[in-house]
Amino acid sequence: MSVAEADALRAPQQHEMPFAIVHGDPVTELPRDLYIPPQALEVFLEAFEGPLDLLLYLIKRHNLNILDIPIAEITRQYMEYIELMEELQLELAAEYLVMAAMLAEIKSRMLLPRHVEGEEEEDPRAELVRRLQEYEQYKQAAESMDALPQLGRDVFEVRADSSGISPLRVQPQVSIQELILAMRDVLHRAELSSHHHVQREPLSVRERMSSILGSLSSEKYSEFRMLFDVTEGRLGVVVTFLAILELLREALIEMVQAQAYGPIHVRAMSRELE
Amino acid sequence: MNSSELKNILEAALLAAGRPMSVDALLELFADDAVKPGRSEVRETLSAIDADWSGRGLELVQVASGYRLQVRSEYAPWMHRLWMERPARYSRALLETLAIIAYRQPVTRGEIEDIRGVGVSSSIMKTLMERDWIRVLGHREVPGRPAMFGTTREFLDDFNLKSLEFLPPLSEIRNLERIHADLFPGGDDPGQPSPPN
Amino acid sequence: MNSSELKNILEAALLAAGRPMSVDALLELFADDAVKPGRSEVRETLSAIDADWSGRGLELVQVASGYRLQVRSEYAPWMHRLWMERPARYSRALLETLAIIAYRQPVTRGEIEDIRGVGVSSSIMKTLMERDWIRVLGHREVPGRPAMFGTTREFLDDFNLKSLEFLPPLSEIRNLERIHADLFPGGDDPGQPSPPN
Repeated sequence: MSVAEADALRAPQQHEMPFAIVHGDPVTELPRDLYIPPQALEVFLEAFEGPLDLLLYLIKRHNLNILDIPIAEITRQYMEYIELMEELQLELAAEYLVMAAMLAEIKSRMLLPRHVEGEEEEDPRAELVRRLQEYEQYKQAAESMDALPQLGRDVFEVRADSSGISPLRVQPQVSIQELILAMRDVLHRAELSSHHHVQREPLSVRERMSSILGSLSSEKYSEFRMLFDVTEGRLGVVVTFLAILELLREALIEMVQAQAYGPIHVRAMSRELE
Repeated sequence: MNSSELKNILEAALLAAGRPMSVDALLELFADDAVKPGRSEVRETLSAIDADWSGRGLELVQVASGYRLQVRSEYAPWMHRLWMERPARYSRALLETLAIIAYRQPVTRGEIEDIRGVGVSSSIMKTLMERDWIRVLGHREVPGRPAMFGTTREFLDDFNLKSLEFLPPLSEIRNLERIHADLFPGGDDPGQPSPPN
Repeated sequence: MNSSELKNILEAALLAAGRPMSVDALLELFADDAVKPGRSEVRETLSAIDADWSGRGLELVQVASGYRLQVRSEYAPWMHRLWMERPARYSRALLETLAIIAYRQPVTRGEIEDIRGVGVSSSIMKTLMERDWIRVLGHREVPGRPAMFGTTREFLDDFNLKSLEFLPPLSEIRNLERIHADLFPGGDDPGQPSPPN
């Protein structure tokens, strides 16, 4: 678009409309000796964050009271803006057109006589005013938020060198309680899978204690693992183990281990035979 | 451990961690020590560190995740020269979207669009999510079950905030009682951001 | 720019850069300044920074690519806790395997599987070996000569046991409700057996 064309698009009453916003300042006059690329006008378009933003701009620009918007005037200016966009064949967000329709509707309702039924009627502008104010609130909040010190923009993280320091690799901690409870579960499951012989358990341990004691001599050590009969399956093995533990606890047998992790030997306590 | 040793350790930790450190996280450093510093001792030492850095290039601030030693904003012009890339400047659309989420959370995208009067682009939501500034808090139980968004701890950390209460207050709506009542049917004070639950 | 200002900027830059800074790189920070510090001024300021940090948690060192502020190695014992790699809890299968080994040693993997009624994964055995909690005691003289496992001294140390005898007897473990109540008075029940199917 040439300067002349751009000029021609400016209707006489549009002189207060900005063509661009440069560093926050509206530019209302196109520089006569400059070619304005269409992208620049798109920048201008993008300067508005939607119809509410545009309306707020128009209200501010004319120092209007947001609570008493001269709706006819604002509508006229808004429509001029929309038409300008369309003439420039810039794609307009649908919301701008929806707002245009809303303004037209408010304008027509404003023309209707008020106090029809004596009851106080709502100002046709009320919803628009509410939305404008709400939007303005967040628009300002966004500006204040942007003014907060931002990490990486205004304030900066520090990172003293620690390349010589290796991370501490921590293994999960396990308490003895957890270990015991795990064993309990093993035992529970062993019982459950053994034909529900749970209630007979103490008895069979007692029986096994007797049979182990009977097989042991106090004169001679027997090898610990020989007390187990793997063919009995896990329940039998556990029962034997429990029996041995119980015999140990009751000091009926004695266990020795000549060397760490060496074979364990068992014999009956001699006094038991006395 | 004497107090200057404790200060050295805490200061080194704040400088080396690369993230804000809570008092708990700082206490954790002494897990292997026979004599561990107490919570109040750590707090006092943090005050001493803060005082040490007054008038110098760093400052100790408290943000949502803990304490952070950071370069003061007055030195930003020189710090920017450390990196080739300039920090991103966020668009007004993004900042307004973020502001609405921060002050109105939990809020759906549709509600943000209602307030802004214009659609919110997916790329803005994506950027905010990628930045870890917003997250999905849940879904509104209305048709379509739209996602409700809220801000994150990272958002507070990155904006130098200890909590949402420290957001700049929303401007008062200069208006009639009627509009006020419409806006805040619950009688909420419009001057305060509503903290998330 | 006065000398304390210069020191503040250089110190902040050394801490924020995340890489060693040469004198040239530091001079580069002042490219936009009307009055730039000289090379010797920068060097003197680095000496001053070095002196400032003596007896504190960091030290200024010169490495191949320049100067950097780094945590003194004497503080490593506290610093390495800043980057703890905390793995997830051990699985129930691992704990049961360990318990069986503790109570039944020497025990082969096949025997453990018989008792648990399910296979024992190699990774569990590997983890227990790496943790130094179990070791191979020998081989059972049966076909295949399976390894027999037992617990180690580290196991006793880590579980605070003077010897294996201090493990509670199995007969007590099975009257569990009482033990359980003693162990977890708070009503927490991490050890609930999985319900039978």
